[in-house]
Amino acid sequence: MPSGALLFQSVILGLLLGGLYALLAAGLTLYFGIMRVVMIAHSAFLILAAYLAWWSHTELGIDPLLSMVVTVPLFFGCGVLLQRLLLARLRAVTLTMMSVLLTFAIAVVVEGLLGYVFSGTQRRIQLGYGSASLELFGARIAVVKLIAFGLAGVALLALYLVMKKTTFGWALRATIQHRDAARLVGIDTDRVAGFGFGLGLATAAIGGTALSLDTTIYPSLHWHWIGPLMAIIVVGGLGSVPGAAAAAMVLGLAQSLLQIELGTTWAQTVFYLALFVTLAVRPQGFFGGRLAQRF
Amino acid sequence: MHSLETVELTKAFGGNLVLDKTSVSFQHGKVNALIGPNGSGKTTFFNCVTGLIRPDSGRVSYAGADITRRTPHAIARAGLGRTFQLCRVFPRMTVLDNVLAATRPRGANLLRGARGRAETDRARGWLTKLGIEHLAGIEARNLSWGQQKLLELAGVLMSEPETVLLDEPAGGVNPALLDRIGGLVRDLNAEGRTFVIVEHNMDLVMSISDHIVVFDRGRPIAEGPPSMIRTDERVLGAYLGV
Amino acid sequence: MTIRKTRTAWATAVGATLALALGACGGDEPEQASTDEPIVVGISLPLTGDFSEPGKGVQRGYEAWAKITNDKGGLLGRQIELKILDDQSNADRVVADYEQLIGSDQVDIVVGPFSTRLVVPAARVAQEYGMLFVEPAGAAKEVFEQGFKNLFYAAPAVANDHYNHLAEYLLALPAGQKPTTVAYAAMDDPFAQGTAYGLKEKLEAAGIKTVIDEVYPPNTTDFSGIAAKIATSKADMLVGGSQYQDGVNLIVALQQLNYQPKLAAFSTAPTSPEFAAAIGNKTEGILSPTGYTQQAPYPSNKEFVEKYTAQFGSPPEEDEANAYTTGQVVAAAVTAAGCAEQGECQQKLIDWVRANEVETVVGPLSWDETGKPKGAHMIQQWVGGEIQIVLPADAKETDLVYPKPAW
Amino acid sequence: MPSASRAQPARIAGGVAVLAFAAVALAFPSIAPNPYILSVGIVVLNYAVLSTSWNFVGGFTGYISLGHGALAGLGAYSTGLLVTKGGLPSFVALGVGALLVAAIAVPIGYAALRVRGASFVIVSIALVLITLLVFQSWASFTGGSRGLNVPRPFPGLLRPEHHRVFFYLFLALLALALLVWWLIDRSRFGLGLKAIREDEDKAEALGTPTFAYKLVVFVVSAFFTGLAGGLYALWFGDLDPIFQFSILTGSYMVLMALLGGVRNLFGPLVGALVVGSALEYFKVEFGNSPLHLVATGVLLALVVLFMPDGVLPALGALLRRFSPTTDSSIREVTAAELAAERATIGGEQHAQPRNG
Repeated sequence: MPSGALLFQSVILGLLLGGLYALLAAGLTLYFGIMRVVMIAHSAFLILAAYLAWWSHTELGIDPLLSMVVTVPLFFGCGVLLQRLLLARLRAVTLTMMSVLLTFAIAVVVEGLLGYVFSGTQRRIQLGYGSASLELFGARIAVVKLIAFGLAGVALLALYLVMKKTTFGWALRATIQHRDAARLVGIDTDRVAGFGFGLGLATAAIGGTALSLDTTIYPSLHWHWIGPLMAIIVVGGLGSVPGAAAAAMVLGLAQSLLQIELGTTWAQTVFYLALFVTLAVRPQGFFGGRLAQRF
Repeated sequence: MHSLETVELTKAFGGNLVLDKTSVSFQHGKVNALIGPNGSGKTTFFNCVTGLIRPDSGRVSYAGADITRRTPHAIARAGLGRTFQLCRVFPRMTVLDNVLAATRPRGANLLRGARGRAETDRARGWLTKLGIEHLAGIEARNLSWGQQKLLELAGVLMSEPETVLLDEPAGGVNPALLDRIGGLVRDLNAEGRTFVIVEHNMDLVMSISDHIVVFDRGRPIAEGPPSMIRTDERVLGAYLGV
Repeated sequence: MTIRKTRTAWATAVGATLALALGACGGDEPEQASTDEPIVVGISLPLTGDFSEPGKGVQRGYEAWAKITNDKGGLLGRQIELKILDDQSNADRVVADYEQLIGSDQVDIVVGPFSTRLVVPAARVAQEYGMLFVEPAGAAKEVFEQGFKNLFYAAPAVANDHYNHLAEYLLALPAGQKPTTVAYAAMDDPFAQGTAYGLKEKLEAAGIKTVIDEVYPPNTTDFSGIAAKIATSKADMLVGGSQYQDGVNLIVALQQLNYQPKLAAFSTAPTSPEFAAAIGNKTEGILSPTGYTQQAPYPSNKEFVEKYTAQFGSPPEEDEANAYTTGQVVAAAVTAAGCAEQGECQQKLIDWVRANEVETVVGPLSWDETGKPKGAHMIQQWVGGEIQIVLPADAKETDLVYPKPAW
Repeated sequence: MPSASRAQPARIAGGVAVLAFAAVALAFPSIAPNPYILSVGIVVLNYAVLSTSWNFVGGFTGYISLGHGALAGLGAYSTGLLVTKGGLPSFVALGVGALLVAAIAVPIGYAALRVRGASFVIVSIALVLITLLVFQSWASFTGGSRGLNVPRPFPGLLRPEHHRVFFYLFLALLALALLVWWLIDRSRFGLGLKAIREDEDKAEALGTPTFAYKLVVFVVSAFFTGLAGGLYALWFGDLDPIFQFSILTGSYMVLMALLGGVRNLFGPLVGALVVGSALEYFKVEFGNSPLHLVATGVLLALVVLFMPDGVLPALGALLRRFSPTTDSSIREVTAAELAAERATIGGEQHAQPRNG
């Protein structure tokens, strides 16, 4: 039986991890909502952002957080182009399958380019405050993890506000709910879809920067992220951002707690178990999500 | 006597109620028509009956058996064949294969050649009956709209359903073809097949159907023989919105 | 010229496979190596992937050996030419690579890749082509349980013996000071895990309690879970069976949790030049076994350190030294056997190495019938911001600091 | 479907090509200049078997799996473990192992195929990641990251001989897979599967038990993939989870199949010959570099975007456009038919019974 201290420590770690998962899953959900596309390349861009943060820190000596000034708008642009130039070309009949293949291909390309430019060597940002930590009721919280969590939280909040409070957000939600209807009320759904993708990819930029603060990165790392993320959006009920966030928190916590008994790798299997169970028992997901049936 | 009937069938999409406790029964061995203004829930009704959509509540029974929760293919095998509103064929398969795909092999037969003599003859038979036998070797996507309609019909008939549900068979076809379909329905009905037809073309409906059910806002508002329906002002109301 | 050979070979292969050019094949018999030709030494190394850091080190070691030997006129009057392929730290590639080097490129000698995981499959290929296989990195005991007849490990000791001196030291401590609880965390890699478990056996035998025993796969990056367990266990001593990055990550994660053991020992990582910077210079007191030190008194070592430093601008580390040692062993065998090409010559080389002792930069080496070297590793410790030999007593540069200061 | 409307000369040409390939394949071990080239030949054959096995699902049902790499890995490991831990004779283990993979495929298929569309792909990817995790973590049983060493079935043989034997074994397996694919292709079962690929709802409405069909063909595919993986294990001897359960293996299968054309019996084979040879060639010429990934990705994207039916079919169509004899003339034909059609209708009008 693990000690209370260890349990508490794990809960903290779990929540910190869940926050990041939630942000990234939100991005994936956005894509799916807009185009019924499962964006395999999401986590590849995540790692790309992490590398850019690492690079700007080691080569230019600026704090990784500042790299977002460039990466966020850059990724937004990439997202728009990605949707308008590539995904929009696919035939509606085979969209689901082919879009997965296409985004998969993109992910592989990104991974390859990263490997080519930065080599397969594992990289890690060496920050002055890298090993600093705060004390909280006997548990230790690493400053970098806290910053990462903060980033994720802020980004999620911003995303929420954009969706709920802005006209663009309104148009986006309309497009997600019923594309044709949205078109009828005069929304340029193509443009909205493009921007929606940009928004999703921008979250990847933020997530990647957060990630780079405290993890070792290497080109093929994105596979270790896309798996859990896909599980999260399915469990959360496809297309439902709150669902994804909830699932992210629950599964993140579960993973961190299971680590105590099972160790790091076995703990990760919880995501895939959840995925299989969900599909076998309740394909529409456990946290609502109207679109799931059509998936 | 009744073969296909529904009891309090209800289906809602999001907020709006498309089928509202719909109880209808169709006459066995007759040509039944299902009419009503756009959005009155005719197609949804078809989809619920054939299992493509799960109704929220209510029952569907066919020949005495409850088929409400069965899978579409089980319902089809129970004897209910259907066509689709925007007609659906297998675009990248030849006309002949389109029809052959409607056979239902079981067990060892599954591994027998798809173009067995018996089947092929039957398939060609239907193609001939519908006048598109000469297109047998062509991929369906290369057919004209009307030809595709006929092909879809041939496919359904190949599966030998007791009851055929046609969703707007006259949709977007030229008058000549229209008459031909009408005649075909009559012939097949004479051979003992039951028909349920959703159709907007009143001439066709009035000319071929024995029994008409009128839908409005997801529930039947009138039913009876054409002669009666013609003069029913509720129907006129529904259509003209008076 | 090997390139051209593979090209034609390829024309054949692709042609044949694609059923295009049936006629293009034949006429590819390997030319006999005549004495004015260089001795081509084939190597497959992990220049990308999990093991790319040490892999590059090994590569520098081999390059240094080739250069130094060639400057002195080569072997048997023939220059040495290295043919290095990248196996991406991947067992499948490593086999394909040696298959290509031996079968297609017709190299005269093959030497080992890096990391035990890759050594075993590679050695099997070499064995089945009857080639001598001296290797700088297959340190785990599994390697010597495969019944290889052609394999020799060019380093003082196998992984499980790396900590022998430390074990002796700890067990000699008075009861009061002796650590009572130990936490082990090892990469699931024959070498890394071998070092940690070698020490584990000895300490457990002496009744020192194991409180944590974690094994993680090579691609693990998130160590917060493992660290949390170790930290909360408050073990007196920590032993890490690490390669490089995993060791760094684990240490940082532990420092984040402010875990302060009396003793912390990690394999490989602490000896790497980037180590100190990587963990923010909080290195004080960290222990590490090493098979090599630049200060080692052996004659060939002075030359090695000088010329290596001249060539690469920084003194050699352990990986480089092991590769260089491998080269020295091969050179000795070739000179003694008077031949270096595929065929019966290889057996001569094997027999010679089996029967003789070789003077190397890590001291005189000789091998038992399984190819296992007979020796032990030194223990180094970070003291006053630099890593120094602390054990064994006769080789030490400074005294072992125990318990270690906080990091 | 080419088989339906292919002109006679094309068919003959095809037959000749097949025979030519068979001849070259059988002769390859004796014309291969050195053992390395022979081993490359085996690797390429292995790809061919894998992508053909993949095409049981991809080609017939149109469901795209990126996870067949995992099935191959499972085949390899189950074979290896049955030999080392179970003490079975190598080739018995191979068969049993493949059956095990097929059995594992049932629950996977159940979860993945019930819901339509991308969830299948998601599960297939997840399959690779989860198997990698399990086979790395469960070190006590699988050997973990240290890998598993599978004893050679023919210990006596020298390496070149060993290659020769396995080359023919892989060739035989390829022939078997192709035969079964062909049998299904011409069967009523196959017709049902293609109906699913074309329009799943429609097929269902016509009375085809689509879920059962998909599940069965998925299991068959898994079986052959398992066989290929197992045979590879027996040939190669050293299994490492990182490679056995690599997402890349799956994507190579997809690329090869799509490239060659998923609707053709020999499409995946041709794709494998092209891609497989290219992969090894570039490795020899330019060494390993991450650019392989880039090339794979770009190629895949291009195929998906511009020639989802495969490059070779696309080229074929291009060629046919220039030769009048073959079925490129479908359109003109239909045009003619349409005219005839209208005529007949016009003619029949009077014959129509007018009731109402």
